[in-house]
Amino acid sequence: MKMRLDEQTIAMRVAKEFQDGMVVNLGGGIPSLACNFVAEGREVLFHTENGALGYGPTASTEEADWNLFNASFQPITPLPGMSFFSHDESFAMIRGGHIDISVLGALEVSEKGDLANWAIGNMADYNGNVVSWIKTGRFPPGIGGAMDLAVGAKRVIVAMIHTTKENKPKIVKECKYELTARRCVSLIVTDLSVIEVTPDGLLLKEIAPGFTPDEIQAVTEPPLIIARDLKEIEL
Amino acid sequence: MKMRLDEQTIAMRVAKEFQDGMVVNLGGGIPSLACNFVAEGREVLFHTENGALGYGPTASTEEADWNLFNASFQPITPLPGMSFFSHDESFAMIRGGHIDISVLGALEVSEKGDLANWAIGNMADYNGNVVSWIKTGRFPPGIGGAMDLAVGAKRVIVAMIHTTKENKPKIVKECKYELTARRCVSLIVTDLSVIEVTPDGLLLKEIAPGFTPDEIQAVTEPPLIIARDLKEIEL
Amino acid sequence: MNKVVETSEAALSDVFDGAVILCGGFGCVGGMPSTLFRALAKRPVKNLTLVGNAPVLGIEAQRTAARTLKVPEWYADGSILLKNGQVRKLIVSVPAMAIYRMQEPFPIVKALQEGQDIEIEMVAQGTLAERIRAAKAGIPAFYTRTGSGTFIERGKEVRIFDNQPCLLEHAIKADFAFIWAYKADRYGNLIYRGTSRTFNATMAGAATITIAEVEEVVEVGGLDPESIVTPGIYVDRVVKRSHPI
Amino acid sequence: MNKVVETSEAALSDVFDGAVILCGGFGCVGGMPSTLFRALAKRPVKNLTLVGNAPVLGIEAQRTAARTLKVPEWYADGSILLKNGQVRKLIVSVPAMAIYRMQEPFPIVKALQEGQDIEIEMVAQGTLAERIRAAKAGIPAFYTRTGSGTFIERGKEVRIFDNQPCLLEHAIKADFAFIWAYKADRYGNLIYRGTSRTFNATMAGAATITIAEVEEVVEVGGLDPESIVTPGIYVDRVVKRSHPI
Repeated sequence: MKMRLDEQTIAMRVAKEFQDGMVVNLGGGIPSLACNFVAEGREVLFHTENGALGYGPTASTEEADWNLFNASFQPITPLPGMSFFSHDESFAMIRGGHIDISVLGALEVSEKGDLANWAIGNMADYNGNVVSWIKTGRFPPGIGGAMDLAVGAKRVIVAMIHTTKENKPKIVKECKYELTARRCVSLIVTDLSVIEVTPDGLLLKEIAPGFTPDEIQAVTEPPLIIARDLKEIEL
Repeated sequence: MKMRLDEQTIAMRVAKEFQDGMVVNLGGGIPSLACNFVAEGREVLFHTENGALGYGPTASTEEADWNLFNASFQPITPLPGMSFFSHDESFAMIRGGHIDISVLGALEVSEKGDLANWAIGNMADYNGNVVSWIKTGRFPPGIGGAMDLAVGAKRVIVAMIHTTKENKPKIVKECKYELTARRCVSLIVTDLSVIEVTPDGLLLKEIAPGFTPDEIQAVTEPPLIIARDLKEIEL
Repeated sequence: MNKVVETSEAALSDVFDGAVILCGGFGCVGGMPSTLFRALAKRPVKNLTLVGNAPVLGIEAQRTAARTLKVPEWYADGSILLKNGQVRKLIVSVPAMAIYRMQEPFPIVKALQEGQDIEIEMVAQGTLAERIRAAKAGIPAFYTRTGSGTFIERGKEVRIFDNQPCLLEHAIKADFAFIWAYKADRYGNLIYRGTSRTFNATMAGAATITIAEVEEVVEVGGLDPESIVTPGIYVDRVVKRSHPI
Repeated sequence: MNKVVETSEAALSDVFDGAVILCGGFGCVGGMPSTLFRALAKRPVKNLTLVGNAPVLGIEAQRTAARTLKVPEWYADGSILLKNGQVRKLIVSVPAMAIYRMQEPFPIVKALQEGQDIEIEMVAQGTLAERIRAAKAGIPAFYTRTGSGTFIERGKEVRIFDNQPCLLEHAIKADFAFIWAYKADRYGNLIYRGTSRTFNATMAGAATITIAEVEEVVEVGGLDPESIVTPGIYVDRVVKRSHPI
């Protein structure tokens, strides 16, 4: 039976990458769900750009406190061993290579690992003028912490739905949207597959239940290399 | 009766410059004594490079604590409202222009306000090689925080004995010793005089009891401008 | 020495036309110096430059983000200055958010569509924090890999360090910093609370005048010297918030 | 996750010939990671580069400075590595002090006079702190006015910002940081004490491996999250000091 992973399951697969003692920063959307799926027996420290390390699962409405939020504007819970710091310190951690894994959402990922995840469009469409773009009100762009995370984290994992709502590939030969950073993505986890970005190209390593490599290739622009030990996505 | 100021009295005169609410950094030697002479009713926050703001007078041997020292290796006392911080933060304060007054010792001050206070000699004497200099064991140089203080503080006051032990001028046309920074000194307080560094030259403003301007000029290399309201040093 | 000012109006009476203002907080309710923004909106100053992560999202975005959590009535951010036509330029990481579907357009979109002439400089969040810290620390400029190979690079000096292209970024010089803190003493020493520390601690001392809106003023000595996050040297004025969070 | 290592020997078993070591503390007794220096002096590694404010003054200088205050018997700094001939280079602000008259020459003077070939890079204290912080923060280089117009300028790029000549200064890349802290938990979170915080907090996280010598190890949760000075992200190993200060 064919089964695409839902958002929670994508987050669950991503969380398998988190080893004991790692520091992990989670972007908004699907990535933010991964804080709820740390494997038992592992201590993973979650970092958020607005200045906290070691927070717990998302807070319920009752627990929510305006002084305890993550960078995706979600209330979080405290954990023992947590610490708070300023924004410049938080990005010293990011830019300085102290984050083991950054999990980011993506609008496009190229076969070289280029990432586009902060603007649905290209400045060229607006004569390079960001004010003209924002004035249209169409998906006004906002950079946030993504550019720093993409260049600073030791490993960048993209978690996303494999295709656009129109079933167009988001894994492409060249990104058309504004870039976040070049050659930064190591691993792509989607509802259909787990793909590693290698110097030789994109390596299809895991595949959603019931799908064939040809079906994944059909919704992926660059050619996929099929891993010898290709397997069903493991959770 | 002629009376040179002693070190304590020089420090007392310097401390008259400290206004309520100011942040003041004191260098080693005579400057460090000024923390004991803050005028009544004024709250002055003393800053030390090794990471404290708002410390009190020098500690007695009984009070001394290895975790409470100033940058001149002297034990200090705590005061309410004090804070501790890292060395990089401490120099963000210095370099960033947050120190109102830096009081520094000097080996030479030029008529333009150039300061030499960290090396008794010149690299040229050692072919520009600091290792050769240190190897001699003769006054091995050490920079410390002086260069940052000299460029970063809003106002630099030099507190020193007017001449060398050989009665040679330390206020000179051009510094011969290694420079700390150029055109940084605003005020010079010595055992003989208070001199302001102005765009027109050195302005003799106050004079030790019983001395004449000619006597001060005789031990000062650049020509002194005599202030119209020249007066005896006030404490 | 007493940095405590009685009213927010008095705290920002010298804000002038064309002033560059660092806007504390992150963009959500916690840590936003709402009282200061409200007070400035009542003053006839214009041509302001607002610098911050996301200082003009507005209260609607908060309600959307917060879902069932209640957004305080008194909440305000820099968007009230935008609505008044007091803003000439934004230096921000996030001017608006594409992800939220709201009833009304974001305040910056609305202001532009209404014909306001507003310049927008988009800055990566970490570079923004570092440019502000650089101003505080007396560093005129620095290099960073962030933004290399993206539109951020345009017009900037690119230089290779360790085989990686880096951009030259400059300190942001500001006239005022509006920040929030949890507790202060009259020396201006500050402590924060949780993730509301964020840009507030970064901006303290990064402008000519730093004004802190605080929940509580304590006696000198009431803050642990080991735990003071912002030493008073960085703070010029303290004003007690009228509405506790 | 447990960063606590049983012995200082185990904590620095991978220090290698030619390693660059950030040396915590300021140069006086408080905050000096003495146990780590003692342990490294027993290992046959050489050609080390020591980076710090004044890491090789030696115990005699402490006794002279401290006057009647007692210098602990177990005190040691980087000068014990210097005496062993393990040091190839110093990057320091203060290699020795001209102001003290001591019985013996300072350790660096002695080492050079005995014929050791040691390179010395003199750095202004604030520039040293900022170059170390830059390494931690992923900033490859920055500009500063400090040192302009002095011998520090030699061989450096000079560039004008706001009409002031500034020098280009580079991050210091280091393999190990030896630091002292007051308390730690097994995540590596640290707090300090008084002026012993100094370069220790600056160096934490600025080298590939940061090793903290601490007075006390507490349970996770035993440190106030608002008061942790060095979050555990910057610390790789924690070892309990055998001698309390």
